[in-house]
Amino acid sequence: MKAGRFSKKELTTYAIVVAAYIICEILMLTGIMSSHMKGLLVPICYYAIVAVGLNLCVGILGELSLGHAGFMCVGAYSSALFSYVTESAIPTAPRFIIALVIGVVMAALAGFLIGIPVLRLKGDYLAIVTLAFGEIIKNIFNAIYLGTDSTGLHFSLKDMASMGMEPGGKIIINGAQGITGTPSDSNFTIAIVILLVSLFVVQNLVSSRDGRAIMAIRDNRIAAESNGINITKYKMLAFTISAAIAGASGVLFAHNISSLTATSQYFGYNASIMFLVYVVLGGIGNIRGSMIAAVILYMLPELLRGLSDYRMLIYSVVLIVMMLVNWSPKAREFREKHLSFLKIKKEAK
Amino acid sequence: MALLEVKDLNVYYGVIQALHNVSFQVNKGEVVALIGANGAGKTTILHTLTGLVDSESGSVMYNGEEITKVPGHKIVSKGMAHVPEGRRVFANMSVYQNLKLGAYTRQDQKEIADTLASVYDRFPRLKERRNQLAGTLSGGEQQMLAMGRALMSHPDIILMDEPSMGLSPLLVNEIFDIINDVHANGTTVLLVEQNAKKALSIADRAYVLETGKIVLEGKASELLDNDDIKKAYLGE
Amino acid sequence: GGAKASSDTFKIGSIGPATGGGAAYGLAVKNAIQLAVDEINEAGGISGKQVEYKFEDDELNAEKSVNAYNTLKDWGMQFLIGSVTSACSIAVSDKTKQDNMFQLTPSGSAEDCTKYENVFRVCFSDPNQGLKSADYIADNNLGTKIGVIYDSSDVYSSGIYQKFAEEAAVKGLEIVSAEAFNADNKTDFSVQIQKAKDGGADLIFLPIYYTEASLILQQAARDGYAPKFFGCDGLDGLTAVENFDASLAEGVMLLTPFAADATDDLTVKFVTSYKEKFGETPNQFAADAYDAVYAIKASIEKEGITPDMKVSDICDKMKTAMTEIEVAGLTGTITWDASGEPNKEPKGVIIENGAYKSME
Amino acid sequence: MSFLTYFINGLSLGSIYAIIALGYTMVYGIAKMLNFAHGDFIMVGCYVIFTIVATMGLPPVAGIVVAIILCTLLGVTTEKVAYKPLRNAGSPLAVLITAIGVSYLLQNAALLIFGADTKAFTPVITWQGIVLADGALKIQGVTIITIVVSVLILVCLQTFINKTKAGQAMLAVAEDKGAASLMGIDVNKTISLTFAIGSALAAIAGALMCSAYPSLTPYTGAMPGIKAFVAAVLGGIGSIPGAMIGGLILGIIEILGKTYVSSQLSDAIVFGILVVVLLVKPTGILGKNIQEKV
Amino acid sequence: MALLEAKNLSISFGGLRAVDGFSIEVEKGELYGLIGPNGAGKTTVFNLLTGVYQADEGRIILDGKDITRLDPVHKNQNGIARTFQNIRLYSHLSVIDNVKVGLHNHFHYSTLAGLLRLPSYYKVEKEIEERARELLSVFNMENEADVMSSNLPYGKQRKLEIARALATDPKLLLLDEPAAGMNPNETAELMETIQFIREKFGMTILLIEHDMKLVSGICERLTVLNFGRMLAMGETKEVLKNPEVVKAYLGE
Ligand SMILES: Nc1ncnc2c1ncn2[C@@H]1O[C@H](COP(=O)(O)OP(=O)(O)OP(=O)(O)O)[C@@H](O)[C@H]1O
Ligand SMILES: Nc1ncnc2c1ncn2[C@@H]1O[C@H](COP(=O)(O)OP(=O)(O)OP(=O)(O)O)[C@@H](O)[C@H]1O
Ligand SMILES: [Mg+2]
Ligand SMILES: [Mg+2]
Repeated sequence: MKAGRFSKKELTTYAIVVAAYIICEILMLTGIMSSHMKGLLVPICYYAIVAVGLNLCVGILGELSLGHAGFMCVGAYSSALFSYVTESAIPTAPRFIIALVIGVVMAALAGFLIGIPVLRLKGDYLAIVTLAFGEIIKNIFNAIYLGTDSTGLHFSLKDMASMGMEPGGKIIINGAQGITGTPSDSNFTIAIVILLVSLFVVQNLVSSRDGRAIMAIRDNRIAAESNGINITKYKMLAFTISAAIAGASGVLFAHNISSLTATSQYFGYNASIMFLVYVVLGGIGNIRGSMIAAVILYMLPELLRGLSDYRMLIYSVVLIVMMLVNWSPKAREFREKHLSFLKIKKEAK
Repeated sequence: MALLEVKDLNVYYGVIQALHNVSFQVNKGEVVALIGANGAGKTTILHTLTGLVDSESGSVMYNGEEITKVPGHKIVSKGMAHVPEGRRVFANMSVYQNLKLGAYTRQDQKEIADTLASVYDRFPRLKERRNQLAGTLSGGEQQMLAMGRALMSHPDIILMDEPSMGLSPLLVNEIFDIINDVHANGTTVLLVEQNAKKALSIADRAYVLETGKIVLEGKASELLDNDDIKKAYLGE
Repeated sequence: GGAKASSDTFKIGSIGPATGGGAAYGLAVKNAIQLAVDEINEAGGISGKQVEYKFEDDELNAEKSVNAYNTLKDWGMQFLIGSVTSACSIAVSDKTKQDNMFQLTPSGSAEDCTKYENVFRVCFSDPNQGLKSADYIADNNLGTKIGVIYDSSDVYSSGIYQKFAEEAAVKGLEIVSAEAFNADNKTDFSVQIQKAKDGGADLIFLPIYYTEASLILQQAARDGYAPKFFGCDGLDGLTAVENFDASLAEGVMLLTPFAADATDDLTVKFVTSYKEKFGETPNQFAADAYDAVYAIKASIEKEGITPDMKVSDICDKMKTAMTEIEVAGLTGTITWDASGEPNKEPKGVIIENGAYKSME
Repeated sequence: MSFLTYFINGLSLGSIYAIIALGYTMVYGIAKMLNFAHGDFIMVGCYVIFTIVATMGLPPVAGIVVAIILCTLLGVTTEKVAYKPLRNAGSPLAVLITAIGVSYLLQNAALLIFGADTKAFTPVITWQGIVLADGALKIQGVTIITIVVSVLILVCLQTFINKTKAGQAMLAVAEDKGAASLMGIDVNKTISLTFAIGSALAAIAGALMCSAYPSLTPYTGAMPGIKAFVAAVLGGIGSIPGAMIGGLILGIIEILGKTYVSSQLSDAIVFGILVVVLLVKPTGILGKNIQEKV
Repeated sequence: MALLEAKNLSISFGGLRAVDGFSIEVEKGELYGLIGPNGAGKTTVFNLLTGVYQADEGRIILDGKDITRLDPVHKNQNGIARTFQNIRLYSHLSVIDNVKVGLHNHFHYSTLAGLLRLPSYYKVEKEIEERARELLSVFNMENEADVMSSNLPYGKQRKLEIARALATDPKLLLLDEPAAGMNPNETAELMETIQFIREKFGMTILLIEHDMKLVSGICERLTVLNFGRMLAMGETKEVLKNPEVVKAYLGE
């Protein structure tokens, strides 16, 4: 495709990602990059991805979701299940691609099904119901027992004993212990590609006819109706795509660490709220911003490791200060008045 | 003596300067009109006076007292009431609650009750709808409520931002009668209006604002005859 | 890779939750290792070499645990004591396996924790505890109708419960109620208690940690329900909860390799200096971690490992050494088999007059 | 009979949610912000009481009074420093995120000060409660007192908001800060007052919560905070009686769900029912469905 | 046959009968005025016609088709567009994007084409852009195309709302107080624009307005509402002379 067919803003976003990728690869090749940093690359990508996806929901569609970790969970479990079961049967590359498709589709499906009831609600009522669904998803995955033996598949939502498996059967999902031993198929390159695709999808959506309709609904639902925009259809579209992207992030997640458990840290409302922090700090509706905020906020506690005991305390203070600096009207005014030269330089680049 | 004296007021929204060295005054007992096109800065002036917007520089003297940096809520208790643009009634509260809030700075229950009665007298529709949520009132009804609410504070000076907007011709006349009436009762009025003709016809003096600057001032009757004004603001 | 520049000190790293919901466990490990390392260094180090120690927080999060591991690797770690919790330990073991880094988890009890040959553990495995508990209850006729309250969101708790349920069936114990709670829902236990009561349970099995157990005891007492309570090593620490009404814990039995009130010299010395230094009573996490350090020390001495060796070489030597040593630690006299499992005897203790008493 | 027992257990849990939700709703309904740190204010209150009662050996009343004072100060200060600058930030989410920051801050500060170890709280309420039906049914003292206190707070708040000038000022500020200031209402003071009341209620809720569930860690407040949010929304945003009813219902559903369906899936059940309720009544149980005038 | 035919529309809010037995017939190409005191129910009539509220009773027929029960989306798709008394722009979208939203149902490409930027995306987007600029030029707003709509001065916001409504290519255009907040000059200019639209697009327009200069200047026929009921209807000149109308609405 011709470069001229993308707006400058879009191109800048892709360029930032690609540049970051190249720099990281060079640092890795030359051995400058520490193991610590290397280990952070994939997580950074999948949090950036989920932030981009959530921004579609919060910033573009204008609906506060506190349940996106649930979609990530669906993507993670469905793909991990597939990869785990087929590990020896299918070679890595096609296996991962199929797993990715499964994760994305399942998360999209979850988004679609949940969207139907959820999107009828407004504001905080909607937020709480997304939170509820997120918790339901997490809780259910936590209670799933799945195994195979010679008599076939066994399933229970209570405990292992009630599955009634023969001794020596293979347990696939073991309740709270989740899935252990998913192949570590994700790597930095794949993660970057998925990030780019997510950005591509969201940015293209935003500047398309559908994207305008979605933003119109966000800005003024009543006016959008009077303009003949099918509210439900576009809300569902945005919500489903947003969930699908969260699912993609979940796929990377599941294939990055081998033990997948549906604990609150990953898939509870805490995690959803953390994603929201990325989105808001990066600027609601600012796709590139949420990506960058995800990177910074994920790295921050890691970079603060040297402070040991005070690490999380400092982190919380920094978070508050960043919010104040980024969002308070006074600080904004100050920036506009006194630091405008910075902006001009940045744009010109 | 000038009840209100504004000197060299400069106001910014972010980097955009909305007011440039605006100076004017309102004497006790006067009706002063501020006219100007859309976006000229009329609302901004009123907002600065009652502290909804901060000024960058300049001074506002009220009753001989500097109020430039006084926070908004204290200005009201000094006797300045403001009927804001867009009415801004408390939508989820009843008409009655809205009116009671208008008297927030006053203590004497008896006096408040009297004022309430007189507001109901002036706007029988409000009395009829006193238990309706303000948000469901029609545009005109809301305008009456906003006006009544301002009167509840029993102000010395009342700032009105396009009080006739969206009102029926009958009500427009009524509103101007009320302004006259309020004025006759000793309240000073600073009036912002698109309906320049009506405004000038009841005002003593007027200022003309263009893109944040005062470009003309004078007796209202003279401005009514001014050809430029006629062409630009009276549609003649 | 992972082989950093050779050094003149032994570098021990540890990982566990120091913030967030699991902080109590992680910090106990962190402190106990510090104590052991300080002791060793004061006494002249291991084979004459000093020991350096660094702890990293993982927030009870497997992903952060891996990050913590990488940080320690950059620092030059040669021995890993961690991670403290099972899921984290499993995630990290994938990396230690790749790097062939010696890993000894003090308290990662899930079966999968030691699936690689470079990983050993100090604590009992969950199935082991579940099995031993059921056996102990049945063999000593402690109860016949059993109620279970477990944390279904916790790997440790559900792991023990699973095996316990299996073994109970074998031993003819009747489980009359098996009710779960989870990480987001662990203050109110009225239903779980009431169900056990309704089922006529004469013993409640608590394969959980002491924080929740203290609430369960308190709520059962309030309901006027007094079955026997039986738990595993997670219950250790119960009587040390600050301000806890110890009378509630009277008669609680637990199967634990460590008891802070034990009167042997080693325990007394450990508990006193731990309290002195950190102001708290150490729990079994601390004890496991302390033993882990001495296990490493013993192995180093056994195989003559030196700090200038490559990480991978150290690991290979450690793998053999671990199966050869015997450590007389806080949690008993321990030997290891090649699968990484410790051999030690759990003690059955009962809380009497606010102190542990061995049950025999 | 056993249903009754479970129901009463639900009521006990619900009463705790209710009392927390009352304080939560205060800030939520008036300052129009989700104070995600509210639960952590509760935690702070609990530690204060713990320190005073268990460590210093003073009577519980002293602990509660000091906790109320300190929580009030904390709430007002937090609002001034962390929330106020973002009041006009253009999105309510900005303050929400800062509140999350404050929540982390309080948790981690508590972790550093008090350590991670669980502390057993000394119940402030020692009354055992009443026994019915020859001992088959027992209602805990703390449950009865919590419900009584909740109702009392509910009545006081309702009266305060609807009958006093300061209360009406709060409502006005909730709707339109600019217009409120034009009425002569000191917006800053009103919001401070809202936070003061909300935080004082957090201290009271903390005392009762920890009496019912006497275990205290730096993370004690996190879950109740979220539950209070759920209760407040379930009851209808901004409705004070709604918050109370929402809390009670949430508790009852939780217990009955655990009892009759599955304790493994208790969250899924509670939240599932929440979803159903909100689908039937999209503005909560007592929420007003205010149609936007077009 | 009349383009719009409403028969006996009524709606109540609680105890208040806001519109009571409202009927109207608007011919194709007509410029029809709806006036009445504040709170008479004019805006509510618009809300009924556009489906924001569903009438308790009565029927709405547009171009021979019964559209009474349709929701706002489908009423629009059947040819009714409107502006709002309290301006409702897409405040975070640019001026031109506001108009493009109006064009939504008239220029299609699939979601996939949009996501993947297939050739049809570029082709149709170009057409949309052209058409939107054309519409803006009717209102002399080409130069503000990229301004954020909330930053427009009030008068232009009203114009933009009209442009956006026009973009949906309606048969019937409803304007709710288009001149509110404008000074006489701006009003005069607006009158010209409305006339122009009617001629250029052959539009049928029903408008609510309190500015009698505008009403008498451009409306051919009027209906007067009072307390939800019809007080008078007929030729503009006649109606404005009607003593009841003078008494209830105009004054003097
Ligand atoms: N909050 C704001 N942020 C940025 N710019 C603003 C803001 N409010 C007003 N402006 C700009 O300041 C200028 C003056 O606006 P103001 O509302 O005072 O005009 P006005 O004379 O009252 O106009 P109108 O007749 O439309 O009410 C306008 O250009 C307007 O766009
Ligand atoms: N959603 C609603 N709930 C309750 N009452 C309503 C609602 N919508 C309108 N009303 C009432 O119906 C009546 C008619 O309102 P409407 O807005 O149609 O008046 P209008 O003729 O447009 O007046 P104006 O010229 O002032 O805009 C008013 O008394 C108003 O209070
Ligand atoms: Mg104005
Ligand atoms: Mg109207």
